[in-house]
Amino acid sequence: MNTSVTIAGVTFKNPVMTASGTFGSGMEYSEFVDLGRLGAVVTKGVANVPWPGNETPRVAETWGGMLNAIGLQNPGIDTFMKRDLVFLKDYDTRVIVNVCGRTIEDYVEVVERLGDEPRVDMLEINVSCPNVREGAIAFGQKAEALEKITREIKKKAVQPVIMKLSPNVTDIAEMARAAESAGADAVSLINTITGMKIDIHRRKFALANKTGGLSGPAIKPVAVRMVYQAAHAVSIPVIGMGGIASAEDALEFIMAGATAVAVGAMNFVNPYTTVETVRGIEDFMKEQKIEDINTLIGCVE
Amino acid sequence: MNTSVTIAGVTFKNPVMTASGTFGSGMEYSEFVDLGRLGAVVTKGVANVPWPGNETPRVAETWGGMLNAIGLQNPGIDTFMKRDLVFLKDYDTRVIVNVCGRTIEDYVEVVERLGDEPRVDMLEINVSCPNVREGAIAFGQKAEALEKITREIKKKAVQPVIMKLSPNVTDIAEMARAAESAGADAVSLINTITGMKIDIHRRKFALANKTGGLSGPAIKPVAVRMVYQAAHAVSIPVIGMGGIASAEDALEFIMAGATAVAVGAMNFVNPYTTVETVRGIEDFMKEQKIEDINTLIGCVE
Amino acid sequence: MAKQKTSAIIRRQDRIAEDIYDLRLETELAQQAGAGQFVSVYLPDASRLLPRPISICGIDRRAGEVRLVYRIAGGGTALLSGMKAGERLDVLGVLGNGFPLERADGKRVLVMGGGIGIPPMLLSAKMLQERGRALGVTAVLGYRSETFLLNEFESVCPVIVATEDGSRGSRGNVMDAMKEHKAVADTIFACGPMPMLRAVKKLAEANNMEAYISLEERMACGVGACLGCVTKTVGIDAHSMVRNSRICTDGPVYDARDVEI
Amino acid sequence: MAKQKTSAIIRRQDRIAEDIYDLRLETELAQQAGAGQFVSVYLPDASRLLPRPISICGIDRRAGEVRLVYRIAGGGTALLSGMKAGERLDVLGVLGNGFPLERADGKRVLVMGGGIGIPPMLLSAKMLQERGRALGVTAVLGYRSETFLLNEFESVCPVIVATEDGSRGSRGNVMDAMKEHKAVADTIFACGPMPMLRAVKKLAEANNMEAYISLEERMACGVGACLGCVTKTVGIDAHSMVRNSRICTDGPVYDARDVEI
Ligand SMILES: Cc1cc2nc3c(=O)[nH]c(=O)nc-3n(C[C@H](O)[C@H](O)[C@H](O)COP(=O)(O)OP(=O)(O)OC[C@H]3O[C@@H](n4cnc5c(N)ncnc54)[C@H](O)[C@@H]3O)c2cc1C
Ligand SMILES: Cc1cc2nc3c(=O)[nH]c(=O)nc-3n(C[C@H](O)[C@H](O)[C@H](O)COP(=O)(O)OP(=O)(O)OC[C@H]3O[C@@H](n4cnc5c(N)ncnc54)[C@H](O)[C@@H]3O)c2cc1C
Ligand SMILES: Cc1cc2nc3c(=O)[nH]c(=O)nc-3n(C[C@H](O)[C@H](O)[C@H](O)COP(=O)(O)O)c2cc1C
Ligand SMILES: Cc1cc2nc3c(=O)[nH]c(=O)nc-3n(C[C@H](O)[C@H](O)[C@H](O)COP(=O)(O)O)c2cc1C
Ligand code: FES
Ligand code: FES
Repeated sequence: MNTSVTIAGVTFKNPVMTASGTFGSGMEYSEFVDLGRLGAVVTKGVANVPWPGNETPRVAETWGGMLNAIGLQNPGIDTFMKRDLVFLKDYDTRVIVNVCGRTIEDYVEVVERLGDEPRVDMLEINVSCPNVREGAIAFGQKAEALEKITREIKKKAVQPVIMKLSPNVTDIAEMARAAESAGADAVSLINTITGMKIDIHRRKFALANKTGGLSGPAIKPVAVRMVYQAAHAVSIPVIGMGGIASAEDALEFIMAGATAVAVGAMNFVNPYTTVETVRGIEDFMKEQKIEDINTLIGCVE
Repeated sequence: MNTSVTIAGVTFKNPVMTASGTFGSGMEYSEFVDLGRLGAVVTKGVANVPWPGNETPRVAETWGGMLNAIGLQNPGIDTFMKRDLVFLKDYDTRVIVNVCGRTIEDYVEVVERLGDEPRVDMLEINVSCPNVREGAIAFGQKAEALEKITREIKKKAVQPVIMKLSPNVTDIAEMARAAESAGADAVSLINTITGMKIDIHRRKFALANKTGGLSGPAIKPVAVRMVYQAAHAVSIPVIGMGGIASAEDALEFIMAGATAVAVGAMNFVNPYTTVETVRGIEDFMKEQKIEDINTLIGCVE
Repeated sequence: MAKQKTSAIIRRQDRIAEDIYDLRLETELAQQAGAGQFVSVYLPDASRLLPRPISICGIDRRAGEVRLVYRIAGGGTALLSGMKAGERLDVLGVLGNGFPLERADGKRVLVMGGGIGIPPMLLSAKMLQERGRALGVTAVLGYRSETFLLNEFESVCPVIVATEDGSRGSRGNVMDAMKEHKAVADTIFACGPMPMLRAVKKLAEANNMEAYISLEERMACGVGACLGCVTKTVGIDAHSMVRNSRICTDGPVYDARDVEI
Repeated sequence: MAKQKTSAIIRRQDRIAEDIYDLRLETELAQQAGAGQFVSVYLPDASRLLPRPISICGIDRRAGEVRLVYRIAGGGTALLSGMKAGERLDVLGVLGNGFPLERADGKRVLVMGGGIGIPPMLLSAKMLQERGRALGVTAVLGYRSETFLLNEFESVCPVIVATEDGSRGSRGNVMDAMKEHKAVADTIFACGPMPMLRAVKKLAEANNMEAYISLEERMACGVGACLGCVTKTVGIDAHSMVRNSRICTDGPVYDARDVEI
């Protein structure tokens, strides 16, 4: 039985990854799960310099989901390389580093710094965070801007590049095509959907940032649809995420066309979600006598 | 205590309406609720001729929500006027007729037919249904197309016109402004968000139409955000909807800037949701000693 | 009495076969319910919002009790099966038109049930017998292997049984059993999987019999408002003005001649 | 022992004041829990996914029991308050750093609790007394009006009480009561609403006392991964490399001098 998948020449032992920003660098959840069981650890977005992020409250619960407006707080690439990448050295799993920035130069700087880090298998470029005012999200909402940043990053990147797409667009297929045409090795989606919550008793926004990104099971149908559309629009691999809570959910994304999947907010609800998803996929394959997970990719009719 | 609100010169006894397509023409739910308690009944989309809609399955449950791909089945304007409008004559509530079509001409035909129907207080133009292939949704996803159809309809419409916006866009503020600049008297939002569900055991789409529109509590944070953005972008009134399950939810939309709100999918979960929302808003106002509901509109800080 | 959403109390719940549960609800809906009608059951799980349509398998008007027999088909029914006596369950009802029992007056009737289509036919058979105007009522029941409700049927009318594995009665489905027993009738009342209902429709048409079949479709509102649950009709439907009829309101029971299935 | 998500059993739950509940959980987490630490409670409601952080109010290691005392503050805690003995409850724990009891060795200690910040201070007071190295432990408790846990405090240490309406002890808040009783100390351990904690910080700074305060913030993961629950720090935080510290992991208890609140 083969559960391994390959993206841009990098082979993952299974298609289950962590969604950036929901798993730190794996350190915190390594108390709960064996990171070696995962296809990859995708780390929290890292910038060229430390970012303080937004004011609190930064998170709010919604029906079947949550809003977050962390604002990409991160310790900067120096600390990240010295601490987080070193921590990950001990684990038999792939490492995908999620990169954020305010300007194209910011992104490129991080990408270049990571160029000769053998522990980094791939880069995921976050151009879709709805929670920072400058740069970032704009790159993810206009096809031309997305093409431009993708091209600049691809010029300097040593590792394969995944462009992480925003769902806050009219036409996700167009965005996926833009990334592909500019040389992206893969696309991942969806990032969070911009949302808002109001505390009616205090007449105040639930988040200091007013808006936040919606994630969790509530958004899964939107994510599956977008993954399906993106997978049909491009020939590069698609990494799917958005509300995955179980192996069933993961398989839904795979059948929609995702080569790999990531577990995000549900880590907070059940810290064992990632490994349970890995195990559940294996069980499903055994039960259904599926030899190779690759035969499931995009198999929906 | 005043719970009445006014939109384009039409006064509603309270801000609670039904969301088009979830309440028929009120006939079915009149077994459960007193339609006279509602601010308005918004009827299921009606076209110039009967539409058969999509194949079944047309609905699927999702976490905290549902997908539908009814495909705007409707009996056509003739039957609608002879039967549904006549039924509504007996109730002391406002009537808003939701209009759908494939071409601008289709829409205009319906709008003209309704012109001398005194029972019709307003028109809501659905340019945002994700479940029909032709026309419809395209009008709702491009600002120029939205402007064009709005202008053509406004030329012929006797009653005030609400343009119903699609959430499947990059920039909802731009769409709201397009509607306003073309003469719309109000905008309503959100229609459903395009989604997909896959039955992994059968490897088939849960809906015959493959994609469907996501509605219910799951989408509420997205809807509140878009209502807030639209209300800040235009000076015409905004009617808010998306996942409203209670008076608390309704008040969230009102505080975000909605002058009125509509209850959709939750009618299916609790057929009494509309009247309970009316009652809940009254209770909230009493408790908080709020004299006029209009002071709550857009009051969030 | 009008349709309503009401809070029922679980009187008891028993597992009567593999994955098949027998649920007794204390509810005022017992006063209105008829054969072939259904209720829609809300689950105590805020992630599963839509109610589950379940046919009425029995009514005890005196005791104010409605009986539902269902199969675990997914997460919702699995959750339901874990509920215990004394717990509350919201139900929407009574829904649907029900079987037109009067169409059996003076006729030889076959009451056919396949799989989880069997439960509503028990109530139908009972009510036909109570009415006492049919020329004779015979039940034809098709199971995969393990039977359920069979004793109860046998106390109501003659029963022909089929099992797919042949472990009981005829081997095969209800149509096979019918043929084997040369069962004849003027009128058929049936509920079961789509292939069975198609066969019933064909048989009735070929033999100039009347057949009333109970259809299933995914539902949202259950009351005719959402247009989710339609079936194709042969002619233009009076409500929809297209060839679509709402199963939840105008069905689930149709004259087989009227629907395209 | 590592953090874990585990299924606890409710041993009992009692309402001990208006909207205040006392919950006893049978769980192996009892073996690790300490004063000032917390657990995060998952609700049996799929629409409310995030766990609710609740401080540990008591531990019975022999009985394998953790005690939580909480106030109904919204829908989640309201739901929790309806749960009964025997039911299962998923909890994540043990979380947070806890109070540095050793910082009280040889010191006069004030244990201060305001409102729903009182429960964790009961365990703190008990553990300080058990440790037996403080020069004296006094509790200062501020209630709105109705008291709770007061008898238990009184069996542990001397107690100064304040109520907002003056119905018991001093009228006002804990700071007012402290002044009125001229309570002195070298070290303060405190939990309560933000204005109280700010006052404690100011008092400690003005009087060169040590103060350890327990902070609250909205949480998602509870384990330091999501960066949802930060508080502003005075200096650069060693983990974040910015002036933000994760309350769930590096807190909830901070040396008041280290945080900007
Ligand atoms: C009129 C009518 C009468 C029925 N009577 C019975 C009965 O007496 N006994 C019985 O066991 N079953 C009956 N069913 C089928 C029953 O409704 C489904 O098995 C049940 O809804 C499955 O729910 P679930 O949560 O377990 O499955 P899931 O697959 O998790 O359900 C997901 C969604 O699909 C819907 N769904 C799934 N299967 C069906 C289905 N076959 N028909 C309609 N909706 C479905 C569910 O209601 C839910 O909205 C009837 C269906 C209809 C339409
Ligand atoms: C470290 C820590 C320890 C705590 N200890 C206690 C305790 O011992 N007793 C007690 O009664 N309360 C305690 N609280 C507060 C308690 O977590 C909230 O009252 C509770 O989460 C409210 O949940 P709800 O569903 O009733 O409210 P809702 O408002 O419906 O909750 C919505 C969301 O906001 C979060 N939330 C709401 N209020 C707070 C809050 N004050 N702090 C953090 N998150 C909040 C909820 O967890 C949930 O995610 C503590 C909070 C923290 C951070
Ligand atoms: C708290 C939080 C922080 C996140 N931070 C990042 C981030 O740094 N970079 C990024 O690309 N995506 C980030 N995301 C988005 C997730 O990686 C993921 O795309 C999204 O949450 C949808 O998946 P889910 O529904 O499984 O959470 C974050 C999400 C959450 C909930
Ligand atoms: C079954 C169904 C049918 C709908 N039909 C229409 C329609 O005919 N015209 C329209 O403008 N919107 C239609 N909608 C969209 C709703 O009016 C509403 O905008 C949307 O469902 C969001 O609100 P909710 O989450 O409260 O359902 C339909 C929604 C549902 C669920
Ligand atoms: S389920 Fe809504 S019309 Fe039948
Ligand atoms: S709650 Fe996630 S870091 Fe503290």
